[in-house]
Amino acid sequence: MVAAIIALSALALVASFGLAMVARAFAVPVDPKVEEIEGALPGANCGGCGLPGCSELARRIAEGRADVDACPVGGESVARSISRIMGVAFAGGGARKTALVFCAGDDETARRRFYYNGVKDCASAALLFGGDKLCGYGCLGLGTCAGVCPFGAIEMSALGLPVIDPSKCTACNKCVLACPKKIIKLVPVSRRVHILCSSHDKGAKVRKACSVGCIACTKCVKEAPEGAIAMQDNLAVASGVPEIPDSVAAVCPMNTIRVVDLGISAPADAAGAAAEGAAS
Amino acid sequence: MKSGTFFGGVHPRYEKDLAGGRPIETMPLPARLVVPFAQNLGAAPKPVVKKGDEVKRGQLIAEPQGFVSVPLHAPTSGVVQAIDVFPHPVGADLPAVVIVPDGKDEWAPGLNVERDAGDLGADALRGVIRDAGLVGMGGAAFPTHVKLSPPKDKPIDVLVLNGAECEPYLTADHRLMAERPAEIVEGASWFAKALGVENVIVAVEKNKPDAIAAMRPAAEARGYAVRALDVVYPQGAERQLIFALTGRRVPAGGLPMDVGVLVQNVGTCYAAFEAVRRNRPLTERVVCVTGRGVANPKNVLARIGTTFGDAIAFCGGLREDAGKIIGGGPMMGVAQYSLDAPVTKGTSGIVVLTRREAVQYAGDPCIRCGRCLRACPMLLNPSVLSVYAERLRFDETAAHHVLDCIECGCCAYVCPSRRPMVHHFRRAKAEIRKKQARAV
Amino acid sequence: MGAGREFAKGLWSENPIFRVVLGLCPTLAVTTSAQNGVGMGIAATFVLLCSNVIISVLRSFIPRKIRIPAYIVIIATFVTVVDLVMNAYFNPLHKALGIFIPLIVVNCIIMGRAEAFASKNGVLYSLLDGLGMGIGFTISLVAIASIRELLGNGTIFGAAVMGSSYVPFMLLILPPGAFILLGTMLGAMNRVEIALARRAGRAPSIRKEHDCASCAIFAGWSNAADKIKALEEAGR
Amino acid sequence: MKTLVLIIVSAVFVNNFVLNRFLGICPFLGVSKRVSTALGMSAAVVFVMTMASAATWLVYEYLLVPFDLVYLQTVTFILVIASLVQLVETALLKMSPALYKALGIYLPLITTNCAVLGVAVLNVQKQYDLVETTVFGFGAAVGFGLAMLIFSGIRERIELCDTPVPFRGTAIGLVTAGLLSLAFWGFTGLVKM
Amino acid sequence: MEERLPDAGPKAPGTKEKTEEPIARFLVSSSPHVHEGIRIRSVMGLVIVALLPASVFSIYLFGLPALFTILVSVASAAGFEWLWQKVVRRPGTAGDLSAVLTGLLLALNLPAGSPWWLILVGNLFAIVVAKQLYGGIGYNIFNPALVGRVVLLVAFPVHMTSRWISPSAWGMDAVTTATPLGRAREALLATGSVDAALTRNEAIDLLIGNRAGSLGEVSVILLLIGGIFLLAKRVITWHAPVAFIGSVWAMAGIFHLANPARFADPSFHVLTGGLFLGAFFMATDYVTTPLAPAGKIVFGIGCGVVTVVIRLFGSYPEGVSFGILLMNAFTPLIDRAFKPAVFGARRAKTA
Repeated sequence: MVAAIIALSALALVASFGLAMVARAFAVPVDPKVEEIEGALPGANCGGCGLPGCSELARRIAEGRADVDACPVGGESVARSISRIMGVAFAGGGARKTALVFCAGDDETARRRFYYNGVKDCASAALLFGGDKLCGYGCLGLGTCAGVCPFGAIEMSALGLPVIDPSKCTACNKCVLACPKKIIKLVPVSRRVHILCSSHDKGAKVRKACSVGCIACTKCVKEAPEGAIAMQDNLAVASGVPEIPDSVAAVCPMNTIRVVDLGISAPADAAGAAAEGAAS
Repeated sequence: MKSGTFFGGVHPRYEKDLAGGRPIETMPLPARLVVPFAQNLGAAPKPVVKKGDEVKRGQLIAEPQGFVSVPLHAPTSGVVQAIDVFPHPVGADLPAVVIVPDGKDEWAPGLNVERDAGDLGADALRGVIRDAGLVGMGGAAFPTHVKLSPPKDKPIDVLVLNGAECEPYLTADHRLMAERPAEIVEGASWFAKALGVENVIVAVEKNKPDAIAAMRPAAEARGYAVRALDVVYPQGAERQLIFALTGRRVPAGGLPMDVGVLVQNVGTCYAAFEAVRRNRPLTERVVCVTGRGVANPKNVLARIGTTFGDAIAFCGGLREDAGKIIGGGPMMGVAQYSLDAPVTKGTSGIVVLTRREAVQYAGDPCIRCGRCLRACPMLLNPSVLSVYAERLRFDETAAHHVLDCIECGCCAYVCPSRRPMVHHFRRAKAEIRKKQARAV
Repeated sequence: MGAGREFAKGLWSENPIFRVVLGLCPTLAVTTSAQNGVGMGIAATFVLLCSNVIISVLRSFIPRKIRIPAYIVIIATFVTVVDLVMNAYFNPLHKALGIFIPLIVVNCIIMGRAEAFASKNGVLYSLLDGLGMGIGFTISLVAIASIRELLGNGTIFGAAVMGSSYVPFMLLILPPGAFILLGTMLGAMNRVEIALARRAGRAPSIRKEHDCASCAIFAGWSNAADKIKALEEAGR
Repeated sequence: MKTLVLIIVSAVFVNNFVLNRFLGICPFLGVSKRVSTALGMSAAVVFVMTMASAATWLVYEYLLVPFDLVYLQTVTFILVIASLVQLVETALLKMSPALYKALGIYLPLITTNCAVLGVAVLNVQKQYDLVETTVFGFGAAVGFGLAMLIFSGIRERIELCDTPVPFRGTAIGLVTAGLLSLAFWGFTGLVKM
Repeated sequence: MEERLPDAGPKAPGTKEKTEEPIARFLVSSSPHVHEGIRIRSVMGLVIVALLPASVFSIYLFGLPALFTILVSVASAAGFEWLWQKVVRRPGTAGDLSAVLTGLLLALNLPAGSPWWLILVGNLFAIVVAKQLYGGIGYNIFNPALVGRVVLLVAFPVHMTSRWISPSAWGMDAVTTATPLGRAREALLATGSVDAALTRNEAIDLLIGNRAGSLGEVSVILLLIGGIFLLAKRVITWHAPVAFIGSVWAMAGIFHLANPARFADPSFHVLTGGLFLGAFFMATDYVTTPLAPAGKIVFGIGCGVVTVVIRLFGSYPEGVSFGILLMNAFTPLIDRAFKPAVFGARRAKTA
């Protein structure tokens, strides 16, 4: 009994002495904030912030080399808790955003100019004449955006258009960068009315290529409040301020302008259907 | 390694009989000509005409931008109807000038006159060739005068006339060699003179005996050698051709001039003859219109800017089951979606395949059979490359030398999984180049 | 979080074997019979419970820098207790479990709970956490062990149940079978999780990668995890 | 000499630590994503396990047995191993920064690796002498390293596979380990130990 | 897999709109636009054809039980593949014949008269565990048929190693016996030495297949014919089989020279067991063996060494399956080590 106590104590003494020395030799100045911040970050390591992972971002935030709201995925709540850790006031960033596809030309509404046979990837398809859609601006429908989404928020519809689930989308920007046609943009979820076309072609050409493209008829410009919609190179573009009222959607003869509910209170069945697709 | 061949390669069905026996026919002027500006590798020339202008044949319509660029000339006399975007056979929609011929086909003043070129020096020859808008007519469309201006530290000692025409179906070079051997050889002699090269080799695949027979006396008259090469694709690819003829290996990432060789297509030689001796800028070329999707396959002398539709119509039109229009040969050419695509300086052929003949890529998983490894003339590992490219791991494709791929298509040709290998590689190359550009 | 939730999370949502994927060494090694599974489960639960409680009590006294060695000593003490008790009263079981009794010391589950939970929470919650995790571990062990024993030996808890004409599928008793079975079960559990998540309309939580970098022990031990990650990034 | 060879053959092929004894599964699955990391980890493990075997043997024979403290085996061994790893790390840093750069970062991962504690306990169980102990520790570590190297190669390939979603990651890793273990099973009976 | 002609599809994309002339008319893909015409199915078919002589001969030797084994195995392999793909909702690939080939190979690795459940379990592991869990054709790390066989060997040693029947025309008067390798082993255990000399008659028996063994391994001649057929058709290359058989011969020879009483004649080792089946049909499996020729040679030598070590020192009489399986595991590392060089790269280095 006594021997045991003595032996263990001695061993512990030696070991702890050694470890203390080592600990001093290896003292890595770890800012406790880094750990705390990392805990507050989503931990998906998605790279949406442009850094290799959440721990790297945490380090940078702690060192003051990145903003408290640098995580695009975490949004306001994460930014708020990080600012609390850092002891700085958080001004409250922009509104929560989601990605949206600015094209409504699916297999039924948009025409194709050839039969594409190749790599099932939009960027690869775009190498051949920019893609098989007759509309040079339209969605190619091969799902590259769905493939790069780290959150499973993008699904391809049966008619070959990506459908983004705003409740899963974290606005990480990956799909925006991946789309070779550059038709995915981040929009505030609060905005309801969207002009779902990216074609700068003239009206006659658009009509030939797609039954839901913007033909630049300017009806929406007249209907909407002053400054809400502007015609830019044959395409109606929403300026964001002021908001476009729902009524504008009704005047669009091509059904290009639509009311899209991006609220998080999306109907349960839609979210469920999206999740189902993600799992299978 | 025995001379006359190289590593890898495939033996596709050549189908050269379709148009091989047909002499070159001169095609009448079509109702309109669509002349794209981008007809050479490097910078596209800048237009100097506008809508409504009248032009004469051979008149400058676009001027070169920088050294790696060549001027563009009106293919016939007529009126500029429009300048707009058209499908271009390289696989993109690009700006082009539309000329409506007036039917007179008048040359611009000073052109189309015989000249005694014997006293032209090397620099003058290069100037003439550049002003005539010459590019490599085998398909790559690299400006010829640039090739003729090697840096001082890389002297050229061998000039190779590439008459291999290893692409299946195509017979344009074949017919040109059979019918105009003397002109080709003379054109080559101007190149040889500009470079100061004595050793000139005419390389022809063995499946063109009449071309070899025609070229031999013409070449030997000037002391040039004619070499009959094994029939294996891609015998006409520069690196493979150089290795087969001289045993020299062009270094990876290097150019033929790194080993002292210059390769010129026989069509280019003919164009050089026209430019130097007749003072004619490049406004027409021999195009092989062939394939089972065309009623009467032919070799036609067509103006630059002739649309594929017009060329095919001259050859009897499309057959019912035509499914794929290819600008160039079936191994490396570009599939066209529209008959509005025009013949350019680099268009050696228009191949129309039936739906049944055209490959249907499936993109099944690679089963690692290794056939592509054996076929790859660059000794790459297409199997691994395509798997990495498929998973968008482009850094790994770079590490496995995807940039050395010559896109000859041998790997995809033999792939039992029908993987669109070349498509993968083109994507990977594009991504790597994008990344390199960003890094700079 | 309620006390019930702290207890229940070990059973499914944070089940140490099937969800968090820890403690695989004993899981693979001792599950040749259901009895072993129960024995190992109880031993580990005991250690987990005791260490969680003690560490929770001592959490404000242990200097942060040496907390990991301190935990190891505490855990090792209880393991020794289990070792001695088992040897004395359950000798055949002790023999069957062999070196995996002392190896409970380095079982990631116990260390992980100490670092991730007990060092941050009160005694009651730590106790419930330890109990829940321990029971979750035990149930998983018994499930795996039962399948292996039943199919691989035709018995369950030693009783022959498959009938005399059954040819035992011996592979499952052997090491290769252990790996394959656990892998397949893990895949099946992931499938269940995906289905559950779909029903609940949430994103499924699947540990795609089993990496030491995310193992709780190393977060406290040194910054090795980060280094490895950096190395892997560089290796790409 | 023959015994020592047999010990190595047994530890590497027949009773491979990972594939047959289930020791060190965590690092086997965790540090095998890339061949390069697996190589570094294997080297570090060989180094530490050989030393740890000898060290724990000495402590056991000259401290625990004489003082009748065998029941403190577990506590003692883990402390010895932890201290040893830390000492090695410090020594490496001082003596050979290059080697430290190559192996150092893996050292902390080894401390709580059950393969190291396992080899120490097994040595006691098998009643090896000091040389046999050291050789066994070395052989076991080589076996561990070999399995890990093979596995990392396979995993780099699995990464490019189209594995069904629920099986991605650890699940397919375990199945692969099982098939690898199956391949090693052929060596059964090669050495009767 | 079938020709998917655009005009044969249910609807041409983008051409739904009533009367207008279709805009999409031509196929567009990246080059090349023509294909040699080979498919996965044709490759697998050739391998199956190459195995037919040995398969038919096995039916001649072992009678109906052999036919039963082959049929059940092939059907269950294809069945499991189809079933799995139904369950996980993936496009079916049973048409590519790879599962049929796996089933056939597994059958040829089993003793005649194996019970149906044994065959089913083997194919379950071969198709589902070894192949489909990795994503199906092209992705498996280990040879599926061998995984199936080794699983059975480990799980049911009695059924797999001690219930051989002796060959006779159409299996008329079959009796249980042991395989040559098994007999050699028994002799070694009993007397401490093997009957080292291989008489001419015995060698001929081994060659033509007049011996006990699993279905497909018995006739060396027919397997060789199949192998040469595949070589001639350029389905496989010589590297792995030659390296495999050569290294078995060389290594067994070295041991034989060292101790002729303890270790049998190298020719005996080459002609017995499943060496030819393994060397020509499984060490040449595309998916699970190295790509580069040099890698294939290393692979073959590795197989040979492991085979001989297991045969001579292990507790299993036959080591071919384990040898190939183990080298399958090494394949990614071998592939890493033997990357093909780029044409011209050598020059660039010296320059």
